[in-house]
Amino acid sequence: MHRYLAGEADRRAMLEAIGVASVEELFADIPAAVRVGELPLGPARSEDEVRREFWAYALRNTTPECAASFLGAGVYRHTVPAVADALLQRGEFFTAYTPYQPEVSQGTLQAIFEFQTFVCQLTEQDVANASLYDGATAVVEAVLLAGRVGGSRRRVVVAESLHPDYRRVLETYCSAQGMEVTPLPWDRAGMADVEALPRLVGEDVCAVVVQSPNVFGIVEPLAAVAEAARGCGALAVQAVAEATSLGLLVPGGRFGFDVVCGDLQAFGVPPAFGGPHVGFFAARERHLRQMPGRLVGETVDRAGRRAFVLTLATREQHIRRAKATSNICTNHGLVALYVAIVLSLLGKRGVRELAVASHSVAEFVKAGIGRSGKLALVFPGSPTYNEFLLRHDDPEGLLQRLRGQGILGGVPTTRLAPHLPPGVLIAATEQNTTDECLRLIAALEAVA
Amino acid sequence: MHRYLAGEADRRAMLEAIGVASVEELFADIPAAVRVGELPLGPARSEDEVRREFWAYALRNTTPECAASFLGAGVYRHTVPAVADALLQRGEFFTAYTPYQPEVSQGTLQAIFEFQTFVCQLTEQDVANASLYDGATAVVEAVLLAGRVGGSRRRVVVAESLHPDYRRVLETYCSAQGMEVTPLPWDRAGMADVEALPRLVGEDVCAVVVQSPNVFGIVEPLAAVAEAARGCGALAVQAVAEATSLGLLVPGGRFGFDVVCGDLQAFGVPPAFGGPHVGFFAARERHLRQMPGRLVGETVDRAGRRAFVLTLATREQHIRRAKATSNICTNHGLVALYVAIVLSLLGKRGVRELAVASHSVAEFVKAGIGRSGKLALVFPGSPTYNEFLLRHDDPEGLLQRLRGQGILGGVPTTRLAPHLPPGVLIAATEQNTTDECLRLIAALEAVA
Amino acid sequence: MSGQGTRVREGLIFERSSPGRVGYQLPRLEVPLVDPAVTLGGSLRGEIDGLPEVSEVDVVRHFTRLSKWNYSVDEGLYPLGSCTMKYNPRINEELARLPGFAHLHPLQPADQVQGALALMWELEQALLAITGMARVTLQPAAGAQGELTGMLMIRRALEKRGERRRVVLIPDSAHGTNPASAVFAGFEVLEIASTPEGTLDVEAVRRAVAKGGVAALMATVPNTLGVFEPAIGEVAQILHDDGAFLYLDGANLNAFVGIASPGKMGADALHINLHKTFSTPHGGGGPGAGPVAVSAALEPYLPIPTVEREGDGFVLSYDRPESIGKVRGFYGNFAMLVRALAYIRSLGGDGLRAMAEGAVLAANYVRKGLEGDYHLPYQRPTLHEVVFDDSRQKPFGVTNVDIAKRLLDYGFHAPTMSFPLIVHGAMMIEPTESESLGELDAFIHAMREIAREARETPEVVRQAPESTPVQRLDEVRAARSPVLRWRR
Amino acid sequence: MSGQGTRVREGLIFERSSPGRVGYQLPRLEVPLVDPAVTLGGSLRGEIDGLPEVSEVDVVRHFTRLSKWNYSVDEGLYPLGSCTMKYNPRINEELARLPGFAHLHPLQPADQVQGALALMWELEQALLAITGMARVTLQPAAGAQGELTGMLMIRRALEKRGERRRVVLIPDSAHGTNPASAVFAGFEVLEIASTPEGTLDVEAVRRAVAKGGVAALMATVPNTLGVFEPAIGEVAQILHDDGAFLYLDGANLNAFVGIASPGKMGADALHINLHKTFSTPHGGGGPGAGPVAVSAALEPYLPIPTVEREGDGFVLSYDRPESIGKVRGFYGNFAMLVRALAYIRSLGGDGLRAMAEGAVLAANYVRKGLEGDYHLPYQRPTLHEVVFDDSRQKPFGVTNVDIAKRLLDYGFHAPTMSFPLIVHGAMMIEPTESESLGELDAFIHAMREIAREARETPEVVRQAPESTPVQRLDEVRAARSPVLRWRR
Ligand SMILES: Cc1ncc(COP(=O)(O)O)c(C=O)c1O
Ligand SMILES: Cc1ncc(COP(=O)(O)O)c(C=O)c1O
Repeated sequence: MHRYLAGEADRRAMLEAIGVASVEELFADIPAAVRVGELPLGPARSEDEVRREFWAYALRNTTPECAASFLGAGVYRHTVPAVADALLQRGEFFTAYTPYQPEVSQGTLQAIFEFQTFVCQLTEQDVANASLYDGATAVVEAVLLAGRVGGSRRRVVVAESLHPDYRRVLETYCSAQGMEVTPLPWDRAGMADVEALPRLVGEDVCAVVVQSPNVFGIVEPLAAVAEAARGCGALAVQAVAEATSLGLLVPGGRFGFDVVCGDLQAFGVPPAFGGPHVGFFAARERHLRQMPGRLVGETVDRAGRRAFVLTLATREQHIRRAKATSNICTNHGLVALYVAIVLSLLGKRGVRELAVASHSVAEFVKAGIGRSGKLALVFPGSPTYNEFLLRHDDPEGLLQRLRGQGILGGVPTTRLAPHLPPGVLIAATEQNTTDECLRLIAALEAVA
Repeated sequence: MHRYLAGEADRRAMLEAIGVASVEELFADIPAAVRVGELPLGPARSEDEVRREFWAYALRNTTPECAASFLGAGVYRHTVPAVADALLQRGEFFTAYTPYQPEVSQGTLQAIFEFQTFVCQLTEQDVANASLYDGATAVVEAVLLAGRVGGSRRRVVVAESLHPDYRRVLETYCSAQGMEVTPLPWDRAGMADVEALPRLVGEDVCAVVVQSPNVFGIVEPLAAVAEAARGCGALAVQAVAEATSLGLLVPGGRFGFDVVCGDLQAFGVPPAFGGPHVGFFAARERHLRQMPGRLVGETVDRAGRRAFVLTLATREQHIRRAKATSNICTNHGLVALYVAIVLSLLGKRGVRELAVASHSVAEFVKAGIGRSGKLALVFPGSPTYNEFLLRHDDPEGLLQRLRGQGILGGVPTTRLAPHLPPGVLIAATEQNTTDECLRLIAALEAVA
Repeated sequence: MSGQGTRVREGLIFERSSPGRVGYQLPRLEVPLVDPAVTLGGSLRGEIDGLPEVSEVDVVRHFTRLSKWNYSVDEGLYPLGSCTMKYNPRINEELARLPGFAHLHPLQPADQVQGALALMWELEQALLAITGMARVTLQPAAGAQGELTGMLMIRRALEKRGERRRVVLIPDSAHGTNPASAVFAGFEVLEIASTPEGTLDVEAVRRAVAKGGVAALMATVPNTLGVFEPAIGEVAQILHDDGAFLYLDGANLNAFVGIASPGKMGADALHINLHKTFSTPHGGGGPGAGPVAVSAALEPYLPIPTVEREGDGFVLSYDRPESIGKVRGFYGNFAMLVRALAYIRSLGGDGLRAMAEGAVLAANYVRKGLEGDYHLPYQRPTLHEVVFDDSRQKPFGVTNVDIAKRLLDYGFHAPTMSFPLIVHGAMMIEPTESESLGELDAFIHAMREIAREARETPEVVRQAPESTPVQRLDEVRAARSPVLRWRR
Repeated sequence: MSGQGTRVREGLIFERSSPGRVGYQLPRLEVPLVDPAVTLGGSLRGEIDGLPEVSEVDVVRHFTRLSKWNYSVDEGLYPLGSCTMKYNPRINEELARLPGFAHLHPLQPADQVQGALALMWELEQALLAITGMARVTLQPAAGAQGELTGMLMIRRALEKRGERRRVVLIPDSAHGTNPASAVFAGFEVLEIASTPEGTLDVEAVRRAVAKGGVAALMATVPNTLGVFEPAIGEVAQILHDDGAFLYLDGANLNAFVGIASPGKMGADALHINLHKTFSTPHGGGGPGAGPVAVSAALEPYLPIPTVEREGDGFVLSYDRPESIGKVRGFYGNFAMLVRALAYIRSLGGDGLRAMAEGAVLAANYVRKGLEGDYHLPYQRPTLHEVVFDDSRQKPFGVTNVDIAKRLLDYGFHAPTMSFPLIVHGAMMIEPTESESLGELDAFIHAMREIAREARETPEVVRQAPESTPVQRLDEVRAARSPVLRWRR
């Protein structure tokens, strides 16, 4: 007898109808050799007991709210409209699945269609899909697309200023595909070294990948990158890890980037210790048939009413199997819905205002740090959006001292990847009060 | 420009259509003498800012979870199924109003019909209404009903062991109605003194009111009370403040009580510093036309389908105005829905099991306290459900010492009303772990 | 989804029952299980007949399906006049559920509830700023209880003066709770006929007061026609000169927050429906909250306890010897107070005024849009709501009820019907400031279509609704042989 | 509610837009507002064309209305085979939203995230107990990524041995992600035809392995017919004897939790769809989570980081030199892991077994109820799902798609269509253990009614659905001239 299961009378009626004496008979096909005994997982727990256990886990975590937090590096704290989670919790949304039956899934389908539109608007691309897992796998899918489009081209030029997690995931996938990753170093400004680019690209390169703002928070010279990629016949791919930056920054789409992709977590998706967030993927129309993931298209029903439906499914694994454009099946649709709600609320003004506010707070901190003279940025003077890199030889030690003052001062680059310059990545958003910013600046000066 | 209001373009279009130049013109009828200037309420706040302010309030409260809590005295901590609040938060439920248009309100109407059924089942009464504000006002409504039924009878005999808040509210209402309250003392067992009852009742008494379990947690001799009331032609009214007790205790309905009423908070309704909870009111069929509040009845629609509708509205203020059976309009329907969900989940077994568990935990504490010899109950030996009264001359001091050990040991009677014997009302439920119980017992022994 | 499956009847929860199904689990009991036959003896009841046995998913589906038969503000315009069916912000729901509020026991020691008391204090201050009164009690559970509370205070004030005034004047346009509350406060009601303009008849008031024995007048501002009472100041004067009181029904406060103040109107007491003006959800019937603001004259009689400052903190004070006592358990519908204050903070001073302006603007827009098709019995300027009648549709055999039912087919809730009583065939429309142009236009369009249908195909309107989960109900049958509970 | 109003089209959010409406407010900015033209120069973009301007209530209504056009588990039986559309407990949603989980940044110092790591550790232990494997990675975002992760580990293991095996055997009944994942892991796929009984053809496997170059076989247990693979042990033996690996697709784990173990079947890797067996919601498409359990042979190749004990606490360990690296950012879909562990705790060991039993019981009950009306192409005992085909309806011109559409009219979701590919006109029905008798009976009744309709009034079935928010769509048009976004 369990609250998630049918009752005794139900079970008896079913057994009787089936004509077996016990459930065990239904498992007759399973040989003894693979059978197991009782699972050592304890008794069924009441909600009260489960709550007690999970509250204890939760209490052993310290959430950033308890401090002045300047953590970013791929996951950002921005305004979280209460409406978004409330709507997402409607059972019709979160307990449905992939809209295979469009007649009873127009809610999900229309919302995704709107999501695709939002992504196209933000990225200035022609088409966008119905979500991918996260930013890292979105970049992978872009490179795999480039590999398919590029035929025999098996090399990818990847900016070293790509988020290290994105880079690592890309390498995992590329190595299995026999694709080679050529690093594109950063220059003295912390930007992709476009001077070096001509030497690194070639006929065997299928894609050039940069992230903007990059892992240092610096805005990349997208036009030059696009040009170099085009020059050698490779696709240009922009990764975006801080999606609110799209409220202020010209997206790669404008410069002819083939793919703009990344993660939309910054639009109010809970950090949740790293997931689920939501990958997005936007591309030029010409790459449509090579797109990974689901696509929702507009059509009409028999009565001529506008309606939406999954389309171009011949790209997908359930139809194309070994020849599919991606192996993705379950995606991150509910988070895409969430982001569509947040973007609806923010709208035209809010998307920009959020970016301006976040940028302004970060510029305030950056200026404050610069003023002291004691502290220096690794790449002073380079344009950043809401994150920048403070130079420091012992970033972990520095941060440890800040913690004593209730400040989570940023992410040490040493934690991210060995190839990054030692220092602290400081992200600031509209969520950081002026008081927090001033405390950070003062604390850094005091302990630096 | 505000997120809760229409936009500028909307406003302009409306003004134009109306044919006025400014909104101000629409207020032309309001004389200068009653006009006000700017409201000193500060600027519009973002959700982030409102959250900050309210989190600060919330953090200045200490919730019982932070301690081993044995507080009861009208508000009880029982299991809170996650499903109930999740369903209640469906916009269709909480953003609708009174189901005046039954064709688009069957959800609310059917749920209330189910609620009425649950209340009748718990109380063994014939009819129940769609909720009242709380337990205290439910008792008031019962007495007012008795007053109407009783014609010239203007006296009410009320057990002194009624919850003091219920008593106070009753007195407020009675005094306006010119009704007199005669106290029915408790006997040495802490029960309504049924020996004294014959002396207190009479031809002028319209109701005899007892609470069971009473404010001391003691089960009242309902049969004797009913008999005494019947004897003098008065109505018998049972109040119930700890509604989960109905899972174990014979309700007044069985003994012919005219009204069983009270509060259903105990079925998982959040304490919320005292409200909203939910008053219930169940009575004999013969009092139907005198019932206060809304009633939902079954009927059919034009197509012959079963459907539900507000009925017998001629009792109510919007029809009967000065002659209505009550002035209630907005009631506590959403909390009634919540309780209906909880009762559905608990069902036949759960309602009993919850009561048995709660009773068992309380008996364990009571026995533990009794064993020491150092501590004594005010009414030892009397049957209690899940609450009992520890004798102590300085209950507030005693409790203060327990708090140092992370224990909220109960409610001091001194806080409730001066006429109660000094001591600590200790309530225990299935939410109290054995460890908490043992700590309470040990701490009491140590400091008593 | 609106497929047949969910339109098909969902039975009662009791009808889903099957032996042995459960929807709960309790924490494992470590203490010895008591035999209640021993501990409780003859008071022990047996199994409760008829309670259902269902699983958790049964319950989720049952109530999810039920919910789909409701119309709600979350789906569209809900023009139920006098009820102010505005948008209920989700942030308020989030905040009311913070454990620091939701789990708080009302009898915890004062030092553990300082946040709650501070919040109540802040709400009182905000309501004082809005109403211009002297003090506020947050205790009443709803508007009607607020009325009673106010009238009890008035009664007590008169008693203090040793006066035995028994009459309360109430205009015939008043809400039903007004006379009911007056009676439950121990008064007699004298109805005052409205002027032909639909407003308070000052001369009638003067005459009634002159007769003596008048305790108070209960007025609604703006009144239930959505019309401001231009003579409210004069009426207050008449009452006060006589030693009587002015009770204001604040149900329509949404029309003038930040624009005018009850204090300046001379009110002695007024209730505020937090579930109207201040956006706490209507919950399919409630709960709401009905704080009462009073003038200095009534302050001594406020219900106990009040929240008072003490040192750095706050206390619940019972030190009010003239108090009327308590009108409900504990301190009020606290979780509703949380929502209301959150709303006040979200809008701020200017936003609250913009809210009132928006409400008045929307109502006037609807008036303008409909006055070509529907008859407006009273012509004075409209504030937050407008009352039409069905006199132009009656000739075609179409009543206000038919129009209301047909609106349901158009995807809207109906206006308030047959209230105020001074309008025959009334349709009272209150769109609120939440509605933007598109929604208002759709509503106006629907109403005009119905007016056209009433002329051209009246039977369509009379047969409505046709697209709702159920059609018109047999209400007579429900009342004649009442079935008020399920039985096996 | 299902009235015309909400059935009527709700436009796109972009079409609700009106200049000057806003649905948000940001905290007041106290720092100086930066002029981005100065700070960002040429990288600054202008206003973004087409973004909507709507109020908060616009957004609430828009998405509330949209939601009503969906069917969901919360409304009824959702027999989508292979997807295990079980009930999603609400307690899991509550717990996943605790601030201590939801607000946690993945790059906080280790001592601040001990609760999260402990939870991940506990989940790994539970999955090990259930699967009988050696270690688990929680990183993959879904089943398909789990497959890829497993196959990458196999690839790495072979590389370590210096072997260049390129072939992965996959039965023709497999899910499409299997071949796709094998290819993205760098392998070639060799399809193995199923036996006439619908099971793995052992001899075909033996022959293929004998030809050499086989890296692994990907099998699904029970297979996509809902049938146990009786020879799975033998197949594992053949593979292992050759030095090849057995990958198990664990999408159907719900059929045998607590009854049999992949470890004992000889699996080297298997993914577990937490959104199937362990109740995390399907979210209209995701997110889910696809942890992979591996045998000791593959343990060195697990993705980094893993959660390891260190002293009293836990650390994220990157010390795994042979690791395949990372397959996604950070550590997995953590919020889904919270839900899955809550579910495991709620059921406990015996409850999990009862869950599997219940799933198998329900599927067999449906099989029994429908086999008189629908053709069962494969006769072996059914575990958690049953696959019928439309061969008995085809003669009446009614296909599986028609039947599916008609089911929508009866208020149910459709089964999985046209999968597995070895069944023509397949209808794959997986009721799950969440369903109780009444719901199953209603479904069986609907299916039988449709069978009757197919015989008697086939055009009704072919025209279905008729009661859904939209009727059948022009899918050809959608694909031929794709419109994938709104434009003004
Ligand atoms: C004008 C008026 N007065 C009083 C009330 C009573 O308020 P409540 O329903 O909150 O008790 C209402 C509510 O419907 C009303 O519209
Ligand atoms: C048998 C089988 N294998 C693999 C998968 C892929 O899992 P996911 O959708 O989680 O990526 C599915 C899911 O649909 C499946 O049914």
